[in-house]
Amino acid sequence: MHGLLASISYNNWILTVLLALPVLGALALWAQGAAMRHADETARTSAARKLALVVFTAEAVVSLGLWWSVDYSSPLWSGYVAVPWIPAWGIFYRVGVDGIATMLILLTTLLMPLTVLGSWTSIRERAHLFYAMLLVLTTGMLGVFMALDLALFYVFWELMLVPMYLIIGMWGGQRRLYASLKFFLFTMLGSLVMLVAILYIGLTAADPLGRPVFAYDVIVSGATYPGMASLWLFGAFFLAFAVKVPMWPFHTWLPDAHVEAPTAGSVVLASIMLKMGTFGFVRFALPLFPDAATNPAVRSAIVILAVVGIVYGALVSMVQPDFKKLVAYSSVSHLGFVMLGIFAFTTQSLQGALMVNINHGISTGALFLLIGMIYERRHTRQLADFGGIAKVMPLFAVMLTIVALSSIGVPGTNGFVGEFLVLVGAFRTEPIASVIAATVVIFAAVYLLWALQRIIYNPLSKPENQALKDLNARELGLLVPFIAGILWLGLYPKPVLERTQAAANRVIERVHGMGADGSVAGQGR
Amino acid sequence: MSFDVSTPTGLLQALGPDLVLIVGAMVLMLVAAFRPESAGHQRRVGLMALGVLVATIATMSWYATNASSTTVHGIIAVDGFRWAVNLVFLVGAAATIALGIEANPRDRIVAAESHVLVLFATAGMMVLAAARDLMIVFLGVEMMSIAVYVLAGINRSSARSAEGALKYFLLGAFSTGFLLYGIALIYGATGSTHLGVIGERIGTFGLAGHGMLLVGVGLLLVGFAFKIAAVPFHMWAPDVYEGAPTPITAYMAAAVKAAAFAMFLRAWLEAFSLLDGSWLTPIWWLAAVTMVAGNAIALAQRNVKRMLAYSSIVHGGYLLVAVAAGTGLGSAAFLFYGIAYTLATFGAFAIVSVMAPTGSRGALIRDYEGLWTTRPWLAVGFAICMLALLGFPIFGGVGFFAKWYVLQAAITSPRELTPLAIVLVLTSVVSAGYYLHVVRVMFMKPRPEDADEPGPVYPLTQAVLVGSVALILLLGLFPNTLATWAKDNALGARPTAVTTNAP
Amino acid sequence: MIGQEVLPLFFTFHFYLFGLVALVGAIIFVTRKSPVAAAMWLVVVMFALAALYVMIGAEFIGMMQVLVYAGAIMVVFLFVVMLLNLGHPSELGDMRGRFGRIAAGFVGLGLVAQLLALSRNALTPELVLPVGAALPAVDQPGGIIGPVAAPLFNEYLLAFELTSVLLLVAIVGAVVLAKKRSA
Amino acid sequence: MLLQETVHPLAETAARFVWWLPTLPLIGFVINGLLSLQAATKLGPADPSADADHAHAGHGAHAHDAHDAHAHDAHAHDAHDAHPPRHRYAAITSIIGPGVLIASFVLALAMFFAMRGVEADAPFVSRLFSWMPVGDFKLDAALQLDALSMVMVLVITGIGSLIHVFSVGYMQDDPGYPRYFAYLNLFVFFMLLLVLGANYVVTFVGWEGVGLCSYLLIGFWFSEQANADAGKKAFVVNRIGDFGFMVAMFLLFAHLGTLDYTAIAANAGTLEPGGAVVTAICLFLFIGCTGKSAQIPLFTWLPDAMAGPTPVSALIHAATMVTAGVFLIARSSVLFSLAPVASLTVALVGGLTAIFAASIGLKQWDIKKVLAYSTVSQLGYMFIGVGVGAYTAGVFHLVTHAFFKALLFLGSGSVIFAMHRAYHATHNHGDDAQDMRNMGGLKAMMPVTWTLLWIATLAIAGVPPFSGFFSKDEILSAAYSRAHESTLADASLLGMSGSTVLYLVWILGLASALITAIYMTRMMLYTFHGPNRTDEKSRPHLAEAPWVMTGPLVVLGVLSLFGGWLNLPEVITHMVPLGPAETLEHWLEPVVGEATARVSGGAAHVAVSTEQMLIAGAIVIAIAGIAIAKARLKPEALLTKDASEPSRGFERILERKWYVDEIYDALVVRPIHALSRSVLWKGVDVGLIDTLGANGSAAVTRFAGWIGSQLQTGRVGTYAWLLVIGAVVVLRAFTAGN
Amino acid sequence: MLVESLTLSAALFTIGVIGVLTRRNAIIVFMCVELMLNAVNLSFVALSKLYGATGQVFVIFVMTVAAAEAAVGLAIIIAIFRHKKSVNLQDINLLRG
Repeated sequence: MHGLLASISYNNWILTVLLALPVLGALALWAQGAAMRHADETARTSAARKLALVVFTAEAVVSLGLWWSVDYSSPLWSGYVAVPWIPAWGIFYRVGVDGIATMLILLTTLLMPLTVLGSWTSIRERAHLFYAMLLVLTTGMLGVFMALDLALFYVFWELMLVPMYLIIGMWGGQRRLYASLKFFLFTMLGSLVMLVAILYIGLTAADPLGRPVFAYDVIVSGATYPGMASLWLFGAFFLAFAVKVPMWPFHTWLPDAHVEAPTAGSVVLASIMLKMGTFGFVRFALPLFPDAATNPAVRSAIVILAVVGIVYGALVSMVQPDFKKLVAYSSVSHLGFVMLGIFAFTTQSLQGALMVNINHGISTGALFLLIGMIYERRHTRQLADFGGIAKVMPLFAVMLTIVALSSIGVPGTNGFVGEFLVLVGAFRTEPIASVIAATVVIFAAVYLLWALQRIIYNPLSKPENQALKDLNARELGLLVPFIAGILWLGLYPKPVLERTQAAANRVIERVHGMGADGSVAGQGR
Repeated sequence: MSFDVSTPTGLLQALGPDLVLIVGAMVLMLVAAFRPESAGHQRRVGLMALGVLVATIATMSWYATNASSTTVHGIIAVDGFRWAVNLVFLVGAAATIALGIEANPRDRIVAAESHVLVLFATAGMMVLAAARDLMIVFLGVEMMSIAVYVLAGINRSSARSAEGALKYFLLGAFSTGFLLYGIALIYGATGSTHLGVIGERIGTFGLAGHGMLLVGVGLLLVGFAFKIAAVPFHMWAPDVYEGAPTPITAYMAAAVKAAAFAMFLRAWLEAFSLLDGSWLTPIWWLAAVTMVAGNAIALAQRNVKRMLAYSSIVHGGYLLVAVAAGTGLGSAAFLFYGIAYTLATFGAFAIVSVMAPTGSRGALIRDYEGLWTTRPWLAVGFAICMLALLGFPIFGGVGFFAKWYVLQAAITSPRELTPLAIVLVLTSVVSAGYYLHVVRVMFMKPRPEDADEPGPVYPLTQAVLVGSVALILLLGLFPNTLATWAKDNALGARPTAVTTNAP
Repeated sequence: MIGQEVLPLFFTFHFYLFGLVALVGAIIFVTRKSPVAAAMWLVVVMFALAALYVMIGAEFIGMMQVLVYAGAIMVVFLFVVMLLNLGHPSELGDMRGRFGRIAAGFVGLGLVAQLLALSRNALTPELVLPVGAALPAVDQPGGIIGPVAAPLFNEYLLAFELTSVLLLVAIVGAVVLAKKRSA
Repeated sequence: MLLQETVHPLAETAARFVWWLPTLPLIGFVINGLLSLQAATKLGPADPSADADHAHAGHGAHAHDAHDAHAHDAHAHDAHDAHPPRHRYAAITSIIGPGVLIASFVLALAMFFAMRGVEADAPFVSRLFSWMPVGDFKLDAALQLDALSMVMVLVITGIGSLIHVFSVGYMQDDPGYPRYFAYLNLFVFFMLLLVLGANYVVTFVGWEGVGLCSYLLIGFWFSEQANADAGKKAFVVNRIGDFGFMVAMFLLFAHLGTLDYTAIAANAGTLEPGGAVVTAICLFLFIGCTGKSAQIPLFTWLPDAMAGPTPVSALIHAATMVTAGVFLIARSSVLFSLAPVASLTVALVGGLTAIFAASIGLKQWDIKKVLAYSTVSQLGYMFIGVGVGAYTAGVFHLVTHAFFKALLFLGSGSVIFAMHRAYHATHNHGDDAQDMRNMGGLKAMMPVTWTLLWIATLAIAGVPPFSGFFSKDEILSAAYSRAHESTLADASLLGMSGSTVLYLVWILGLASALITAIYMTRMMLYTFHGPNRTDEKSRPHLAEAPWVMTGPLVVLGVLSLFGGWLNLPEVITHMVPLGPAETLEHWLEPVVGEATARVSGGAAHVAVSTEQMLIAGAIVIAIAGIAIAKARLKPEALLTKDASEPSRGFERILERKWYVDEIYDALVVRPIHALSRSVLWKGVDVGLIDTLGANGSAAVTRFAGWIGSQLQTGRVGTYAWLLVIGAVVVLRAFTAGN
Repeated sequence: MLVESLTLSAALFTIGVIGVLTRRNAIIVFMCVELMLNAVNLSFVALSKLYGATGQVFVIFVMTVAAAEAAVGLAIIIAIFRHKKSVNLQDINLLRG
């Protein structure tokens, strides 16, 4: 495989192709939409989703080579490309990946076709725009994972906003207008402050000619900031990423956005877009400002917020009457784990955090797809409207159970691996925080099992539910990869862990400012 | 080619593009008067005015590459900044006339002189951009203002238009009093009206803390703030923008404001840069208050033109940040921003003029509900303009980089404007509230049953619209050329004088 | 303060006299209800100012003041007042109420206070031309017009030419606006 | 994929197939699971929402489906009343379900004999693959076969096989037949993983896995809310314990850098004996045990768990899963022996649980509830054993308890089965088939069951020579002797000396032995003796169960009778030559020997005379209990459930289980719910962050904008005013500096 | 004399400003603006005594501009009068908010 990929210089073009393909797909959809202007809605929808599926599948297939082609142990970037974009301002098209980014890229590319399948029949109008937005969104997300130029990163970061805004706002539920605007404003508030910080960094690192420098490597290796500046800059990045993660108390956009978004939107939002925040911390906030990040006050504040988020998210999701909202709050809890893992600064916790990232992507994505499936049948997400549907939808019940267990973190599923690594690692440096965080194993079971009970168990007393049809072949087929992922990462996460190990070590080394192999980095005592 | 602007011949030569425009305008004035008012005549004069503008642009581009001045304290500048700003005016004027040709009949404006007045106003702006003497500044401002007063009220059939014109005129004249008094006092303190001389004398004689000078500069700032509609001198703007014919509104928002900024930047950088201890605080607060209040009030607007008026006030605030930077980079940022803002403004107003002839239905944001379903292209175009005004990357195209440049100017400024930069970005979050509101009204709401079908988009309007949107997107993807252009034409980037030639 | 020169008592007396007239005239002007009366008081102020100009030594400007301002501009004002039949002081609400006037007085005081900060510093002696050099005496060649004409047609030729365009714009504008409503 | 570093003596024996032990039931799970799904599945339409519209339009048309779905709901206790045709795949399932278990059992036997054949002090570790390698954290998926896990494996597969066979009969008519066996197989898989794990994490996988299966099986008849509730409760309460388990693992890794049993055993010496760290580790582990093994304060789930099918109660909630806590402490004996305070806590909690649960058992009417509390009580005994450092005794009681409690449950299942059939035959849907007040006099109808249940009752009551006598006696004598002299006696807990605590524990043990004898006799009297209280119509239908069910009962009866021979105390073999003494003690020596020795401080036993006294006392207590019950209880006077009056006073407190559930509900569940809903969600989230923060700032901005737009009066005067004021301010700013 | 002139100029300017603030008749407001311009002219003239004729040249331009403004301004006032039959600024508030 390595030889084959090398023979087609895979690494030289793959990242650019991954970024370009969705955009081209979006343009193709646009052209198709224009050409079919006078066709009836059904035909348009059908054509649009097929084209989108083809593009996404192609993207996924092309991206698979990354699994083998990336040099995971090298400190250099794989697939590195640097082309001047706005040389007058020192902005370059600079992309490259390491193990951490690769895993998230693969998560994205593999998830997107499934997302399209998941919204196969639920998008019935303006389908061309919908899928085009989904494609553009994909470029934005992939770009964030690849960008090695701070300015470019920012562009991709913002690029995601509009498609998601439209997806929520045009195809969403009752309160979609409120939710979409809230999503947009929250995210934008954070990211614009980051924009100032990025400019400040770039201008501080200006070359002798006075041109700003936004190259990630240059800034990481060269930049030092006076104490307060470093804190302010970190704060700016923190705000942007914390909103996206979302950390408590910046999380309230999330439940609204999730509840109102159409299924595909929720899936993308939960599975990938939330990872932007945590990825941002790992890729940018920590390596750029190790001093600020390790500042005891800052660090304890973040750890406290993370733990509050973990417990708070779990407790609040326990009392949600709406299934989507429940899952949304559970995301707050899960992402709190990621933050705890990152800011505990141990190899295990960071690796665990990366695993939770991926796992949350799989489990919560699947949960939203499942919710979408019953929503399509019943047009409600209120837990009280269901009950006992395992009788009529046994396959659905099985799938929901497995996914819920993964989300709870039952050993053997992927959820356990991540949470366990985070906690076992974080315990070395933040014992109290991780013990408090560990209480969530209880609350997670409470809220998800209670939800499960109210949906698939209990008496099948509502007449509307008695006629429900079980999953069809498409739905079943699209869930199978999720189940496979859940079990694979639960039982044999080593391939992924191996691939992120070196990158994670580099982050830890950078944070601790030491050259050791990082394996014992961060031991508190 | 080098001109000695201290001699009448040299001066005449250095004013080449301006002369082409003024002479063209005069000829057109006669042409306009030659026939009775009619829609056809209006159109013909408009097309000819476009021709004059093209000729001016052509002349100017020759000058832009070849002209320079040999005079140290010439009465006018011959530098890249002048030509660059002129480009903004001329493009704005061309777009105004192009929109006007098709919008005027809808607004029942038949006076062919409207196009002539646009040319005259543009000539005033060009003078303003060149002026290095406060006397010329004053005359340039008046030439531009008087023409625009008339343009604001050109729709004789509309009470709103007349009301707008009256308000603009009375307050404009009032503010001119302040401006003039400021000039008088500056003259009193320094004994000169020439910007370069003033600057020199402030340095030589240590006038930085001189009471008369400071009062004079303060009054000058008031006059300028009025022209760019900085809060609290902005009150006229929304009313006038709403009352004026839509193309003229766009012209006011883009070109008039750019002219005022160009004048102010030159004055600030050439004459008063040593006073920054005094003027930084007022400008800082003007910028901050303008951004905050403008954005907040824009949120409360229901009328698209009023909303865009407040938006233009806000963008004045953003540009004030670049001015406050007080550097050549600030002026480069202004140039970049000027282009970006002009494109977005004309794109937006092109659609507004299609949607709503002045004073009729269709002027409210509500009237845009569900536009996506009936006129998707208009909706997409408007959305792109809104996102450009919001400063959003890729979708908002060049608007993002405009803001980027302003922030860059603010952060690199020796005056430590990072807090102001943060005010800028925080207030632009608020601006998302109203820009996105339009987007969501168009895309996320159903088209009401009784909504009027928007009129057709005629070719010139279409050209303006497509041109603006395409350029917004294109320059948003490849802003390097524009960035280089702005940097090369910044104030101080190309020296005004190449030889010493004492007056 | 620099620029003080000893003038004959005649000049000094009349300077203060016309100064007083201008000030009082202005106050009366802004308090007249009738537009016609106000306009006439404004003419008085302008005449007083013209006299002041003469006292200062700018005889030509004084003349221009009488001719252009009092003679032309104010006539146009009165003409419009008459045309629109606005001569009666009966129009209600022309003047703000007591509160408005008091507030305006305070704002005016504030403004004056700020404006008079200008007198806080002495003028720069190096910049000031010697006494008499700035404005040559009446009996010099060129008379009273020469010293003004020279810069007007040399240094400020551009400005002068621009005024012609300005007036042209004003003419076109006025014509376009004042035409009868077409539609 | 066996990666064995050094050649272990077992490497060449059947032991190398150790991974087959759990894999076999896993295969069973997969097959049964697929069968169950295949049978239930009718794939939905391609466009579900279109169909939903259709369904909305006329769901009346689907009434037939609805009836199908309801087939089971009407009645939801152990058996059911409809007689649908047997499950499509019942035959395959009947072979595969028990088949894989029996195969596992056979394999386990082979390994057992292989182990007997070699001398191996070190456990045989079979590394399957590297699971979570991160930095210095090396975690393998590895299985460990040693004496302790061998015992557990034999119990699990052996008793599991019997219960699987029993289930074939018990569940024969259930529509979820393959699903039932899938869950049961899965349970065995996880249970084997639990006991075979070579590190805490693998054990934890099994630990949580059995909890999951317990959840699924308790809620097997999920259409009844009570069952689903009980399942959920079990899982959640277990998770509270799991939290402790996890924290213990964090501590272990943070301080020892590994989670492998062998490495921990080797490095445990580096921990300070009796120190805070090891005590904390052990206490957190014990929290885990209280959850899984239903000890105070986390025992409340187990009685509710009786909502599951009775064979499940027998396998999971009596014989195997609930004893995992005991296994875990035995597994961690090295650590516990270093932490006397933790050990004392274990013992004390065990003692308290024993008497507490026993007291509740006195007044329960539901036959399964009696057994459930009895299980809790007996688990308390086991914890006394492992708590006082008598690890072998604890494990021994675990084994014998597995025999007789499985027998008791299966026997009661047999009774319930008979009752149900009778009620079903007469279409009696009103009466409770599990309430003892509705039974009585079943001896005549079900003689085999009657006999076997008496054997089990005598065993649990501690009457010699039944198995329970030996194991219970060993625990009590260990408690007594440790109180006398041991490292525990030297430690102190809550201000009491360890010695006092242990004497207290011993007395609690004796007292609960008495109560156990009483309530077990009560159960037997009410169920099998006295007059039959079933209605006239149903009575003729009462009969013994078929052979697939009685067969396993007989086997268990034999084991309950002779189970004591596994570990005969020396003091008895000296008096009566029954057979080899302390077999189990020797067998477990490599695993728990060192720890036992450390706790007892070398003084293994008290004097022989004392020991004889203790034995005599235990026998007296057991017999006294039976006698008291026989004397005091009058089955003839008992009224049926419907005719009974509510009990009063203390009896009522016992019947309502000391109101523990209600107290937990009021103190924990409701406050957390209220906090989450009212304070966190509605208060902080909706109120504070959203209303005040996000929407609030938006509203303030909007309001400011509205004020601003109101200033825009449209009148030039206003504008001029503002302009002038602005000018004055700007001028002020310019002149202020000078 | 210079000081007196400048002070008088400031006073007249302020009276003009007060007039703009207090009057509501558009024509009178406009006349007040003219008064302000006149006040500025006084400053220019007074200063020209120090610096030479530039100040006086400026005054000439101011007069020209004033004339131009008067022409346009009065035309605008006539235009609004046609619509409103009034030049009271209080009544002219179609555009607001």
